[in-house]
Amino acid sequence: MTLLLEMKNITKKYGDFTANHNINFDVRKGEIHALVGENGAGKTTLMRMLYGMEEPTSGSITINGKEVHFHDPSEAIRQGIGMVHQHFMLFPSFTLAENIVIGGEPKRSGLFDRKAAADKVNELGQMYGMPVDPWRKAGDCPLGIQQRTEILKVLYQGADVIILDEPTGVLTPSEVKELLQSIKRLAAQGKSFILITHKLHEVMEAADRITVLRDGVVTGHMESNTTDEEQISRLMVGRDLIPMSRVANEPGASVMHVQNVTLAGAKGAKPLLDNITLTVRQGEIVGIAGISGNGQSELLQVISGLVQPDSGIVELNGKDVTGESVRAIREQGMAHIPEDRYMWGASREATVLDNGLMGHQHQYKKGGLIQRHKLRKVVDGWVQRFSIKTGSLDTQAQFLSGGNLQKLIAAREFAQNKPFLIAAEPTRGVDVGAMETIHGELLAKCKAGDGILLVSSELTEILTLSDRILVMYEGAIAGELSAAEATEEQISLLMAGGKRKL
Amino acid sequence: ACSSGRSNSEQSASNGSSAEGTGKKLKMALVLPEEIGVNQFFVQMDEGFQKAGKEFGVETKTIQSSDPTAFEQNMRATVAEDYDLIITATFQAEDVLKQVAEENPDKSFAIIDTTVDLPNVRSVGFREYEASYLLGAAAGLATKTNVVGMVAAQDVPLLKKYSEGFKEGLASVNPKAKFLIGYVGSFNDPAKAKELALVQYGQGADFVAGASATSDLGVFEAAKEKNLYTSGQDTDRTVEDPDHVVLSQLKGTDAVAYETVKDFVDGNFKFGTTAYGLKEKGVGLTFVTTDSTSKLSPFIGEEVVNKVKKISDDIIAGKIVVKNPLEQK
Amino acid sequence: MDQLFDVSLFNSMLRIVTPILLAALGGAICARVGLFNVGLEGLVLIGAFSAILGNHLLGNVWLAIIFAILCVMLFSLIFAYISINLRANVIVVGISMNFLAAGLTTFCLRAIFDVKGAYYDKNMMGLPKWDIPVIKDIPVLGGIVSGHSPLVYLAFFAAILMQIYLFKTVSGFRLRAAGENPIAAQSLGIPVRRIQYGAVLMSGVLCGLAGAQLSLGQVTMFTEGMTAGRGFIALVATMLGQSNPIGVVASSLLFGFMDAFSIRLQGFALPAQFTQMLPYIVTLVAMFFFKDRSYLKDAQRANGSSR
Amino acid sequence: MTRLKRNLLALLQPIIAVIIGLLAGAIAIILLGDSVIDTYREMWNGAFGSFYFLTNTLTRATPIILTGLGVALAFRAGFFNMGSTGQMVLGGLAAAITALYLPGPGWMVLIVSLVVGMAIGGLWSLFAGYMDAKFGINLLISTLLLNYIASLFAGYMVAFPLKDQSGSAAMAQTPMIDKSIWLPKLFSGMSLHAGFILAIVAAIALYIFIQKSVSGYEIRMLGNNPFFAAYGGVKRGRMMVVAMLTSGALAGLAGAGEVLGTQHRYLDGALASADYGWSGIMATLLASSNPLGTAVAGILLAALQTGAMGVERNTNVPLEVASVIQAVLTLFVSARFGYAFLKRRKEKK
Ligand SMILES: Nc1ncnc2c1ncn2[C@@H]1O[C@H](COP(=O)(O)OP(=O)(O)OP(=O)(O)O)[C@@H](O)[C@H]1O
Ligand SMILES: Nc1ncnc2c1ncn2[C@@H]1O[C@H](COP(=O)(O)OP(=O)(O)OP(=O)(O)O)[C@@H](O)[C@H]1O
Ligand SMILES: [Mg+2]
Ligand SMILES: [Mg+2]
Repeated sequence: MTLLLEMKNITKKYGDFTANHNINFDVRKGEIHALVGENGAGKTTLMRMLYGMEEPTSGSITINGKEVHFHDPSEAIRQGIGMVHQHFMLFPSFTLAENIVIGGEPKRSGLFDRKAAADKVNELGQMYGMPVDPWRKAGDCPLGIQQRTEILKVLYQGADVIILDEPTGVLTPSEVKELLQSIKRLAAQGKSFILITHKLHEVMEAADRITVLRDGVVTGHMESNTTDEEQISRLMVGRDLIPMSRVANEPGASVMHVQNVTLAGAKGAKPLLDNITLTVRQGEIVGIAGISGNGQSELLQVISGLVQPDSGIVELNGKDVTGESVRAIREQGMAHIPEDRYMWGASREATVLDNGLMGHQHQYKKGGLIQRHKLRKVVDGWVQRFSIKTGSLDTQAQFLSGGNLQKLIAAREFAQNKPFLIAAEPTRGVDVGAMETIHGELLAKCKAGDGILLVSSELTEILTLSDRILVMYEGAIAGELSAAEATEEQISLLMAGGKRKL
Repeated sequence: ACSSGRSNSEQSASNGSSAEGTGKKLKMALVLPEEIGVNQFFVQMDEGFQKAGKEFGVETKTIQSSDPTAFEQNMRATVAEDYDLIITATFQAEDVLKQVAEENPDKSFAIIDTTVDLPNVRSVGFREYEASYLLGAAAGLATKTNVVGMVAAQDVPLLKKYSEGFKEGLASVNPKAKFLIGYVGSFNDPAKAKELALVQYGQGADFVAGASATSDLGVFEAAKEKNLYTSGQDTDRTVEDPDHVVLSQLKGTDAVAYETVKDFVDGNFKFGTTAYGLKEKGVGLTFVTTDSTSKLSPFIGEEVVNKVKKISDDIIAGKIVVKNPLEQK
Repeated sequence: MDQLFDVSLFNSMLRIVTPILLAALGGAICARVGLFNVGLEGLVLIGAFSAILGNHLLGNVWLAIIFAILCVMLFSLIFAYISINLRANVIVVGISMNFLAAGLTTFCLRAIFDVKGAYYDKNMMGLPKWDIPVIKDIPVLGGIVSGHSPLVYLAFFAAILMQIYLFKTVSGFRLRAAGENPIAAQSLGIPVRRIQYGAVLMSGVLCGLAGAQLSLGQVTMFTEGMTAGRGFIALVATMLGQSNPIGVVASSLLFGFMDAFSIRLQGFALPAQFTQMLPYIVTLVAMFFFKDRSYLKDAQRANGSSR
Repeated sequence: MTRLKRNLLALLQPIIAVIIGLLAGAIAIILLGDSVIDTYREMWNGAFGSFYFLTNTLTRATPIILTGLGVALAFRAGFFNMGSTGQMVLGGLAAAITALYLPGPGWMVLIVSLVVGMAIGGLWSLFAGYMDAKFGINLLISTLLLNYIASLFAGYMVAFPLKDQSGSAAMAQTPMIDKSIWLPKLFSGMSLHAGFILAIVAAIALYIFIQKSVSGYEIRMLGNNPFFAAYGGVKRGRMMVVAMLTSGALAGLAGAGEVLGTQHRYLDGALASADYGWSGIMATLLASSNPLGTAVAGILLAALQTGAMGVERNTNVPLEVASVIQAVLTLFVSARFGYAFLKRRKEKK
């Protein structure tokens, strides 16, 4: 295979912080090169330089033997480099077709030919097995579709080297499988991929070569057929990981009960929640699986009091809390790790400290004022325990890498120490080390006799942690399985709308 | 308030002549409560003030203010900066002048266009309503359609001096005539004033008087466009377009400012209140009380001018008493 | 009531609405690239002054209009540079621009024409009134539509053109993209800054025309502060029309109609202050029917949820 | 980069801005053919030249600070309240009416008048908030429109029902308020009144409220990300009431302060024509909605205005140019000549 692209001795500094230090990285034609590492290791930074969004402090980039200097992504795009960003770069009010063709719009008699754009998108979708509805608005689409749109956009741009920054974080197992297959097929056709992911099984399945980063330096380069997941994670984290062990304990009384909850959708559409009944008991983790957009978000919003159900009852600790305010419900005994850390879980402009205070604000209140010193100590404790990488407690949350922010949010909610916890996508985008910490905390909480409702699009996570598994499909519960008997295949089938089969 | 003729409570100012005696150059300030450009009236006053300053070798300074607070600060600052005479003008200045003059009893002040009854203030007021009365009468005699309009700046008491006198004069000669009045809502929106004049034209008016300061220009333009007749304020505006701006109501603020400076320099400066009306030639109407360089429009005609002259004489003689609209409750 | 509703009411409405509409379109295109232009009032004022100045210097209304456009474009470049390059708060810049324009025009009036308050030259020719050949003979319609200054027609034409530009052309599409998500647009290599500059300059052109219509179309003169709040009303029209050219036309027309109507209502015993309030109240009431997107949607955009 | 260096850079930014603003102003002055040094000296003297002029500046700063603080809180909560002018006008009018018609001892009437002014300003602001919360009416538009409505309504009130019948009766204004109800002057013979103390106290109180209190925290989070706030149990409706009410009350206090401390009556157009509302918004935005910063920025803006008056009085530079200089200065002070600007300069070399 021929060397297509080479990054040599790349260093990137932000002020006095070195995000990348002397990194060598290359891509061959037609290969899938995985880039792995802990949160904040510098993966995204490296790729942003390749894509012209940042300029390296020192070092060189060569493509096809020629040295290039990108000042702007359009130059990188012209050189055949495409990037699917970790945080999507879509225009919510535009249609999917518009989002895909932007930058290379088809024209007819001087005007934007939207029909042709839609046709091209359909064609592209067929070709790569990733169909989308070209006329839908991006903002109305589930994350999976948005992800697909991002990939189609890069393909539309005709990229030869495609950077995928954590592309599978929001996809369902079957979508992941499809995506990896598509990638492999495209690689066989001569496209090259740089794949950033925290899921090592994906790396093992798809990658040809692997580069591991830790704290801004390369800690390993290897071929995928000469290594295994343990070795990679050791290089990433710098130690061995302890395998999760789950001890089943006897569930106690109900801590949270949802009875016949219904939530109507838009006029004419199917209800968002269709007569849902479920119970979480003390010392039990109930997992909810499902393709995103099947009512999980709405269910959590109803339970946490953000949305009022049209009918049905929510009980917490034996008390009817339907129609109560979020604050009242939280005080009645609920903590909540939200599914989307940027939308629900944090304020980007606020400091780490202020982000840590949310939900606790009435606990650290004295005479109407916040007890900052006390709070500072507590949040500092979380930073230590979860090894959250942050400049200081006064750093704005937007400067934390996504994984570190996720750890902060999780720490905040564990610290609520409430008998019931909603954990929605608790480890999304989090590295293996941090995942170990969060999973450990979840199990410990369960062992201590609290009830947890776990919502995750990660089937392995659901399977390893849950006592019982509910699968949601189109706003209803499509089936319930016990952890002992459930298999990935069974769940996948229910998620796709298949009938329950025991 | 004092509004009928010269008040007899006049006292002699002592410091006016004494300052001259020392041979030091006198320093006078004209502090205006608004920006000069807003009103033709201020421009005129400033001209009289500057002219007198040049003629009598007085150091003059005209200070404009952007808003009432700024005005108060300017007044106080001129006191602090030790001017010999501080002149100000209009109703807007009353409150501040009362305070400042009371606090500084040994300073000399003058106010034009209203009355402040204090021992160290010379006040010169105008009886504009007498001139408005004449204007209304002229309009009433000249109108062919028996509909006469007026475009005023704002619906505020101040402008009643113009509108009420006008209405009264109009009714006195032509009781059948219909009087329309429109308010621009601003002193400097000629575009809106023009629309208002056009509406009055649409309602049959053949004469629309302008009483909206700078916005009057919009009324004049409407007159030109639709061939109707209009009038201006303060200075002789007929020169601008004698075919359409057929009359102008006059107010001698420049003369008053000039006289004030002159009196102070000559040592004739007296505190107390004075009001200028038709009799004192402080206010007037073109063609009737004062000649104009422009030619008389046939719309008005000699006959009307003569009739209005008669009315003017009657007012001066006291046969007709025009009510001060600000005093009628 | 036949005195209230007549041909001249609608005729006058079209005149009143034109400067507001032009400025509001300028505001809309700025809003489309994410710059909230509070400086419309100042830009229109500069336009009104430079139109008169241009006419005075060049002795030709058409050249005067071009002169006004150039002046306002230059002025709006300051807005662009300080808010785009120097990243100043765009609202502070807008407010400062308004103050700057007020001071500058008054000063130039004094320095160039040596007058205070107003410049008026009875020999100066304003914009011609165009009679539209066939339409002018149609009874009611002719009276309303015909006989306006060319800029009145241009304003409505500009709105249609802008609607087509924004929603049908590729470049308009990219302009909207740059405003909707500048970071994403940048990541695609769309020159966001250049587009923002273009939009600000375009709003300069439109405000220049608005000013010219005010000082050469509606009247033929310049007076200090003659915009009298029209720029702020344009801002309201921009927002009420949700930065959609057609929506902006509708909201400007509503305001213009109410303004023309309130002039006529003055004769009817209501104190002038209340009739003058009418356009503002009706605009407020109109907002019950043309709601902006809810705060939730806006916030959702701003926080750009990812995963 | 060391911390010290970063702090120096942060300090550098406003200094560069002021220097560029002064340079731009200098060009304007030179074009006029006047002396730059004299003009700026008069500007300085007019603003801070003596104790007298300093108090003048602080008097002018008082309503700017108060309206600025009002919008600061609303901005922090994410509500773009552009209605300070209208809230101020109605607050001033209400205070004047109370002061004129409420019987009782002067000090008590004074306090009640201030409170009523605040209440009316607050309610007017809350009305916009209510329409937003209940009917989804864009706050920015509604507050702008409500300004016009408030000013016209107040204009009507003083031109007709409340008109001053005493004196020459030519002004649209209420009668003079009794001396016993005036806000006391801080120094005799100077215009500075107790309203300034209220403004400073309000700035400090608001600072503590926003930065240190739980409600302030909730308001800040609501402004940053309403979803996050909702998730954390912050009630948007309640916070909106708090934010809009306080915001309008501060603007109302600004109006009441002007009426009871400076004009001693409600005078049509006096509050709106001075553009306190816009200056207040500007002060807030210059200070990124920090209450203490808003107070400083308010004094700065007032100094530019009183300085301009000094220039007008004592040089041949007319008021208009002084206001041009003022506008240019604020333009450049608002610019963020941060590190990026300096860096770009370097790169170009
Ligand atoms: N513009 C910036 N300014 C300052 N620090 C930055 C900037 N961009 C990134 N960083 C820091 O650089 C480090 C590397 O970030 P990067 O995004 O490359 O991590 P990553 O490997 O992508 O992590 P993750 O797995 O969480 O995506 C992080 O600690 C981050 O906080
Ligand atoms: N230009 C920038 N200025 C400031 N901060 C930046 C900049 N670019 C990136 N960052 C910050 O650096 C951090 C690391 O980047 P990034 O967002 O890629 O982390 P991450 O990849 O999301 O982490 P995770 O994999 O856990 O999701 C982010 O928090 C991001 O906000
Ligand atoms: Mg990353
Ligand atoms: Mg990541």
